[in-house]
Amino acid sequence: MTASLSKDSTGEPTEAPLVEVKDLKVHFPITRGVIFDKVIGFVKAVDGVDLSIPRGKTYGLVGESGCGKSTLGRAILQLTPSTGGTVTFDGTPITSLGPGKLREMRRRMQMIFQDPLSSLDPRQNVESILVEGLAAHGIGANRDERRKRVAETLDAVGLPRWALSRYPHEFSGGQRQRIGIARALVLGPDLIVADEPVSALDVSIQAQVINLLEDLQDQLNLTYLVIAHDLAVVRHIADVVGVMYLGALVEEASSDDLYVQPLHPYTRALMSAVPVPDPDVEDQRERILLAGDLPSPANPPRGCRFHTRCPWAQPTKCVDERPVLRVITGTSDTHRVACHWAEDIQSGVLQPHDVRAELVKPASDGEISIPEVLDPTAFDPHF
Amino acid sequence: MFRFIVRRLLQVIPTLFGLSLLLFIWLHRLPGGPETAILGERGTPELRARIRHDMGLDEPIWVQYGKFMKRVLSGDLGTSISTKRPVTTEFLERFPGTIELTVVALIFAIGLGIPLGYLAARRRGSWIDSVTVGVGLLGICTPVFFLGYIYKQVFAVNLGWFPTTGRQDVTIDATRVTGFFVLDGILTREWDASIDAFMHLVLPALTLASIPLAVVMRITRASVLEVMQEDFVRTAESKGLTRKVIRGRHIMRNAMLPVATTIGLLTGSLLSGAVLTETVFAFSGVGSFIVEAIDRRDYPVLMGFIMLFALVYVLINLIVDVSYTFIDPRVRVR
Amino acid sequence: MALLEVSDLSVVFARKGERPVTAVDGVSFSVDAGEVVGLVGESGCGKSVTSLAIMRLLPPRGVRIGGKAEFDGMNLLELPQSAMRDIRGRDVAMIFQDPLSSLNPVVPIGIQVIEVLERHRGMKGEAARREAASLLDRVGIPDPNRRLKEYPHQLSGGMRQRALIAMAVACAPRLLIADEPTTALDVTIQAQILELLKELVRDSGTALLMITHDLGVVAGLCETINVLYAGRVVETAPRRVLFGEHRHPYTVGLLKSIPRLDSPRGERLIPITGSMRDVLPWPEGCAFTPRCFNVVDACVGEPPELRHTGAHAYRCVNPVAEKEVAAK
Amino acid sequence: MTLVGRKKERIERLGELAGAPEERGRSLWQEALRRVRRSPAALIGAGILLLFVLIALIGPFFVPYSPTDPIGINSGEVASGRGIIPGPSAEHWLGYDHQGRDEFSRMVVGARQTLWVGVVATIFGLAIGSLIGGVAGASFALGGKWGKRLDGFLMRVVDIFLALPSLLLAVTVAAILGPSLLTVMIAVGTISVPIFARLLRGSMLAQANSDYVLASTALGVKRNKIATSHLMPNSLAPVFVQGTLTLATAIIEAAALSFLGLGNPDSAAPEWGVMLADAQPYLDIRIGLALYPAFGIIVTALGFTLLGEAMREALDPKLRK
Amino acid sequence: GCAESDRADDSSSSSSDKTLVFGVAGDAKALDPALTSDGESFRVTRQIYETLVRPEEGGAKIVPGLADKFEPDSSGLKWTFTLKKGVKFQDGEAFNAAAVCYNFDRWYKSTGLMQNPDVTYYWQTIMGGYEKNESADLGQSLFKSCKAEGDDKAIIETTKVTSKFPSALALPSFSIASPKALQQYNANQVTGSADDIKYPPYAMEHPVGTGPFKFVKWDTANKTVTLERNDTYWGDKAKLKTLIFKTISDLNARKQALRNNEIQGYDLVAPADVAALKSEGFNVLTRPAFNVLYMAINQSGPAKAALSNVKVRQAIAHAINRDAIVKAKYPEGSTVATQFQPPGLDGYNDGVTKYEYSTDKAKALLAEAGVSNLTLKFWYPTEVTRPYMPDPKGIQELITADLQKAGITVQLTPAKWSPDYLNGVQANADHDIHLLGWTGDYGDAYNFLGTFFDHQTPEWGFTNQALFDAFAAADKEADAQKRFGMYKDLNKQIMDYLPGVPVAHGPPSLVVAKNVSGIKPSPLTDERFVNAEVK
Ligand SMILES: Nc1ncnc2c1ncn2[C@@H]1O[C@H](COP(=O)(O)OP(=O)(O)OP(=O)(O)O)[C@@H](O)[C@H]1O
Ligand SMILES: Nc1ncnc2c1ncn2[C@@H]1O[C@H](COP(=O)(O)OP(=O)(O)OP(=O)(O)O)[C@@H](O)[C@H]1O
Ligand SMILES: [Mg+2]
Ligand SMILES: [Mg+2]
Repeated sequence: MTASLSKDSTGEPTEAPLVEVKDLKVHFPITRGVIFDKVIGFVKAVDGVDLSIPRGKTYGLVGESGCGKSTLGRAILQLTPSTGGTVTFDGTPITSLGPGKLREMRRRMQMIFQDPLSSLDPRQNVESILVEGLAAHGIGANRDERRKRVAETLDAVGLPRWALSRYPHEFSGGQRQRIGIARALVLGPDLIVADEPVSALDVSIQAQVINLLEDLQDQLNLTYLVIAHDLAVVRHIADVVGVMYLGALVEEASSDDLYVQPLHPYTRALMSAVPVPDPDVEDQRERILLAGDLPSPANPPRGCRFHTRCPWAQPTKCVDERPVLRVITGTSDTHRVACHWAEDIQSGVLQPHDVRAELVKPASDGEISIPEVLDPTAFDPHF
Repeated sequence: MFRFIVRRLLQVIPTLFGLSLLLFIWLHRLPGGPETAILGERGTPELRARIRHDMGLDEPIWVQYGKFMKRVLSGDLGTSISTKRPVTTEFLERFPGTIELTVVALIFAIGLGIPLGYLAARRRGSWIDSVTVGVGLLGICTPVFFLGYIYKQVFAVNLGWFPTTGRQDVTIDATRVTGFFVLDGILTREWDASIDAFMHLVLPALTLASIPLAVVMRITRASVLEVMQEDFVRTAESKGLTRKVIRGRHIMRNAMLPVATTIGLLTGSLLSGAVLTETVFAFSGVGSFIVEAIDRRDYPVLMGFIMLFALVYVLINLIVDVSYTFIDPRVRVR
Repeated sequence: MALLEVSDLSVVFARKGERPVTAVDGVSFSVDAGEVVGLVGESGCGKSVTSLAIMRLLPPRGVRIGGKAEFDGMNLLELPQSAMRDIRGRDVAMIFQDPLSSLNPVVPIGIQVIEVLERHRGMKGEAARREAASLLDRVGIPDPNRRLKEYPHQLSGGMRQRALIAMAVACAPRLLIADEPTTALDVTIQAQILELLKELVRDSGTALLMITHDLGVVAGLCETINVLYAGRVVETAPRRVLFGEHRHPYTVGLLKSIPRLDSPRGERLIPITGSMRDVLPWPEGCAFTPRCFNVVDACVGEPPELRHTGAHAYRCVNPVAEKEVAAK
Repeated sequence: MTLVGRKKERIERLGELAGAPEERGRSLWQEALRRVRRSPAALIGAGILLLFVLIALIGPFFVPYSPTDPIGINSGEVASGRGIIPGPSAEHWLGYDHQGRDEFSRMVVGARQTLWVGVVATIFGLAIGSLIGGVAGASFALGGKWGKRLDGFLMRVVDIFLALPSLLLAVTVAAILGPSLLTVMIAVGTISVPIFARLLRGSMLAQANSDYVLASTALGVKRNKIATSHLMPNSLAPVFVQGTLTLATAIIEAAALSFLGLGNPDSAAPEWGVMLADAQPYLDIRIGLALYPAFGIIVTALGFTLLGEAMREALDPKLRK
Repeated sequence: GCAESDRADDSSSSSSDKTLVFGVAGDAKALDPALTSDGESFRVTRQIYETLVRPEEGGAKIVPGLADKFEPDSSGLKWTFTLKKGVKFQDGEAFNAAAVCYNFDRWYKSTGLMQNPDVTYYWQTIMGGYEKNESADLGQSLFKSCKAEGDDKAIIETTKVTSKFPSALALPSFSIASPKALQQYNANQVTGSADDIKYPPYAMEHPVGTGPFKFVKWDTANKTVTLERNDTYWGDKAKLKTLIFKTISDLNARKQALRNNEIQGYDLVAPADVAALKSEGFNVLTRPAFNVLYMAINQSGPAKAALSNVKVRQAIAHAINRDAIVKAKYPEGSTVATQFQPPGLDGYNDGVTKYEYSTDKAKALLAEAGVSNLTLKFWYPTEVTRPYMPDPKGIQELITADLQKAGITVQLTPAKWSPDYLNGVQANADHDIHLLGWTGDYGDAYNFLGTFFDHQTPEWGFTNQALFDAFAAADKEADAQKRFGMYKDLNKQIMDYLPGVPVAHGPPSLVVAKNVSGIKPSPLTDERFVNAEVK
């Protein structure tokens, strides 16, 4: 890798975390009204998240679909305006930045998307895709300089030069994702938020992309926030893993700690649900099957949000008091969990019980609004 | 749902208001006024000036508009300059004819368009498909006067199956109840009147239906093709259901959704398409009346009718939207 | 005689003016009564086409199907459409990948279940409704009576897949084909669904053909596993053999390219290079050659035969040595 | 040769087999064009249009008679007022028209103006409609609260136009501008403005939530730039398809306007729609006077429609793989 | 389509049960002839009402109507109308001098909206004013008083002598209505405001006159007016039982309706269709051409400098091949117009200057006038046919071609007949040449010539005081024969001055089915259905 792209590759990561998130909230208003819209409620997609991502490290975020991972990722980049809380990026509180300043800041924080095809403009060729960001930030004095930079980036992500004149639809899934990564990299960012970077990819290709992300991090001292619903992927790639449930973190620990000693009942269930390609493991493992589905974030359960599905739920506390992330005795001090009964579950004092599945109304997916059909011949030649 | 309807209706108000202002200014800016139309070749400049003055047409436009709005808001749409009858009376008298015509045309368009569109989709690429495309195009590209002429020549003059003009045989002394002749005949049990009125509708409705028929056919075809690819049709097949159930419950019910919106849209265009059809068939409806009103610069009629047209158009689309929520349970109106 | 005996099945998509695509190319496998068989491979390898060919659900035009698919001695591929309609849903049922798009959005769940009962079990009215409710109950949908009246979009993803399963098992079919039934679902829900399928198979003796790209899913479920690549079976084995002593480099790739939850962190993944695009047409050799780490000259030229060693068979001229597998 | 070396060599060869990368990439449009070229319907459509354009371009130089000279009346052969309009003959292949002019020459020369009116009217409608729809769509998608309001306002205005009977719309536009060829084009174009506007807006809104727009925002690209270089280009496909289809109807609408006296003032200049309208009183005497131009219009419309439909299919994202 | 024919066949042999459906191009506006001025209303009211004097059947000459005799005194101001005896209104009221005077007083004493030119147009144009004028634009009324002398003598006094009186009394607007009905149905209560005029019930639903047919119903929803035989009619009773006027505005639609036997006749036959209809066996009834088409030359338009030169106007006249136009675009029996009034109407002058077709002469005259590069703004109406102008566009195209041959550039302006065209050529000056014409209202040349030329108008754009004075003199001449002589002079004078080019007199036609007889075409469109028979 060339110097122009790498930053600080020799320096040790400094102490202060690159990203600090404090009590971040993203609430989407639900509106209704006859003439003027009134807000009648909120989808609390992210509801009070604290986390920090150290420089040069990878923070992994897992959770079920709809728990607010993507929203959190976008809010950290301020692509979705936050309702409350702060995000500090390298000492700058970006939640209170004006649009112009924020735009400048974007050079240093980039994003990789889940679906490589839909995140690439089908009418732009790769060169144009890569140059767009450079142009927006006035990087590179002239065409040649930009080309050089683009070419270097292509090398870095392992794409051939001829790719430049090609269009996204001409590439395979893995290559497309490489284009997406190149687009993020070309600006030379410090932070990359990768929202499900591999889940849309073929099994065989996932490994290529994961390896690439790891290699790039090593070379460029990048900081990652990797979002995935696949615990195995997150555990593989991340230094620190945060488990999210209904808009909030329920557990946060280093990758190994989490695997060895999951403390939150949800983490345990999640872990036991991940299939392992090994008949012996599969035959022996004990499963914690969760009942029902993720409740709607528009109407989250009171108290502990997980209590409706928790096999260890207790009649007290769980129902009316929302647990906060805390360190419990006997574990590492980077291991935090939001459960009232974590100690008792850990020690085996509490045993799981059956849970009746509750009816969950899914968030609006599948709903559509009235389509607009316009037909050329819907007007008449009156004659 | 109720809120939705109220909201949509309230939204219509500014639209209608804007429309009325626009129309008013627009119409009054057109060269020539009702005075010329009233007097015809016999107009002298003096007479014209007198009529203009008497009618207040020489006042500033906003004063005229103010008067107009005042009257409209008090529930009076004014009197037709040319027929000297209240616009509302004219409307009530002529609209039923247009509605009958439009409804029958829609029935033709839907009744023929959907099966043909389905067939074309099912036999995509076959001669049936090509024929439907051709017929649709023919319907779209042939001017109304020509199509009407040919229908009349073939089905009336040559074959003698249908009458060519009017809404009802002049010698039938039918009782008028609602103004919908077919309905009136049924209500009063004057069956011959009802049947005769229907026979009078066939040719104009066929003519008027030519464009919607083509549109419905095409949309149905496209939509059926799309639905046939859907996973749930495969699921239905995998359940071993009979063809009939798959066609009706799974394919058509879904394929009808875009067709439904189109129909709403088409109703608007049918209303304006009725204009020429009514003239060609000497069919007494609002369409032909509007044409005359344009010629005569009959401002009250034009204002009133077009506003009512627009309102009807909006209402129909509202109805389509509301009915959408019944056809498609996924639709959430907001 | 196995319940389902697929032999030399081939499917060619040949549209006018386009190059013919051979999606399935001489696939053979069998499913015994009550057995759970897996069909594994990455996207585009022909899994779905295979299952659709067996069900006769491929479009009637532009498709050439060859070989045999004998169900209970009848060759499904030659059955008249009407007979096939009788078999579908009654003797052989199917579950699809995306539960939302696989359900008719404008028809209540209840009717979609009841229509199967009406068609194949001649049930009507209240009886059919009650049976439908009990079916929903059986697949673990809470408050089934209310759910009958609801539409697919009102159910969560997991519930939708359960409803689909309810429809599939409504007539206690002898064979259930599940085409990636959990791919669109979250892991926790996937676990629920897999558990449900296991239970159903166990309780009713239905045979299950499980199609997936996730070797993890088949590891705990299937007795026999077929690995498909570019339309051909490249390896077949009972599951312990397959996971323990697989010989085909592609199977190695599938296993090693995915992070395992239990593998130590930071262990480097071994990706399969290239993508499904880099496929050699089978007649010119092993289709996997362009992506294979274990290529020899013999890979190109002659297509490799399926080599049988007992229940284990693989299609490779240069298989991975058993010890090599262990080392990897 | 080492195993690795051999492998490399083989893979290179296999790469050739699997289709080596060509020199230049194909954009979606090129890709679509390729698909269009393969569709027989499109070929027929394109063939028809080519013929049509050819006739329009060079036909006027080869016609046997002046299309505006009332030769038949001067020679006394034609007396349309007395029901005498001679039909096809050796000298006049399609006979005379009601003004004693050579119908064949009029058909050939008429192609040009017919095409011209249709094209200009459609372009006008498309341009204005796209402008309104584009502004509305972009402000809704990217403009925040005020953007939504602007969009709402523009769409209300468009609604008004959509609710107006289009005849009235065209007539009033034409009456205000006064009769001229340009007026016809503008009036006909105006009818399709609301349709294009809604189409583009709808298409843009559909794009607005796509990831690549978000990606551009994340890159720090300015909103105007996103609108013009991403939202617009990606939303235009259906608008263009619509355009080809509108062309067909535009020709007919134009004829209708001429019929109402709002058309080309030089009424003797041949144009198919006008010819069709002029034939109306003579349907009994010589129906050919209506049939020839009607046939011309329908075949042309067929050409545009076939091509448009083929384009629509070619650009359909669902078929893009 | 067969419904009607069945019915017609079913009817018994007695012709008195027959129905005739006659297709007309437009709806009547109202059925009180005093309040209307349009031909379609008149067509209906002519069957219901009668006037004191009337045109002879099939002609324009004035003959007795409800008055057996009408004579002026020596001053020419006082007219005695001797009324027919034994006439009854359709409501049973007696027709007498009091009724006549009631009608005249009703018109004369109009107030309010009744004085609106839109309402009592003909009274206003013929009589000039009312008892109490409410507008300063109105003048003194020609009508002074009406006195009943006994039952059968009505004495009408006028304020001056004019060519219009009494021939204009033949206009349907001067129809005598039943006073009782007028009162009963509030005939004078025209309400609303000038821009919102509402007619009283009398005018819409209760017309009562003395004519051979009485009103039954006006079905606006089906666009028909139904009349029935008046069995108390004083003269020969109508042969038809029922007479229905059905509005069919589209020309082809009327034709097809006739072919389909939905109607048994219609008016405004397109000249082009005449031959075809005849060959199909229909009876085409051609009216004498009581009209003129002219191409007006405006002397205050854009090209006024050139056009005020009479040589240029002559050049234009020579440039146009009127023969070819008449042959190609007009029906059989049409003639080229040499002056602005039809032949056969007293005052016609065979000796006017004629301008034969000669492009060379035209060019020479233009050169003589020193005019080169003459560009003329030519207005023509679209989407209309008039009895005197069967195909305006076609005629325009021929004229244009002719003018171009003479080296004149033509700049065309098409416009919709109403109101754009009429407004453009009659109220504005932005036109050089245009096509227009006239169908006579009643049988006096003044109705043609005077209408065009007795004062300055924007249509012609010239001021010729001598000519205007000559008209005033002719109008005042009480002696008809003397007046006719003056008209002859006027025609000559006009054609020398050449304010425009008269083009054609085209006989309009109506058509009836083979089995219909007894209708006599009238130059004034005063066809009477009283003798009409369906066999
Ligand atoms: N713009 C929005 N307006 C309203 N609700 C939203 C919006 N975006 C997301 N949501 C809701 O917020 C919740 C969290 O969404 P988010 O996309 O962050 O979940 P996720 O964890 O990324 O899920 P997935 O794994 O499916 O991507 C969901 O219920 C979603 O419906
Ligand atoms: N209708 C079709 N027409 C042409 N080719 C098709 C058609 N359906 C499938 N194919 C091709 O057949 C091959 C196998 O497709 P198939 O759907 O069976 O893959 P799969 O293994 O099920 O993949 P996935 O995991 O993505 O579902 C693919 O290359 C595909 O492009
Ligand atoms: Mg997400
Ligand atoms: Mg598949």
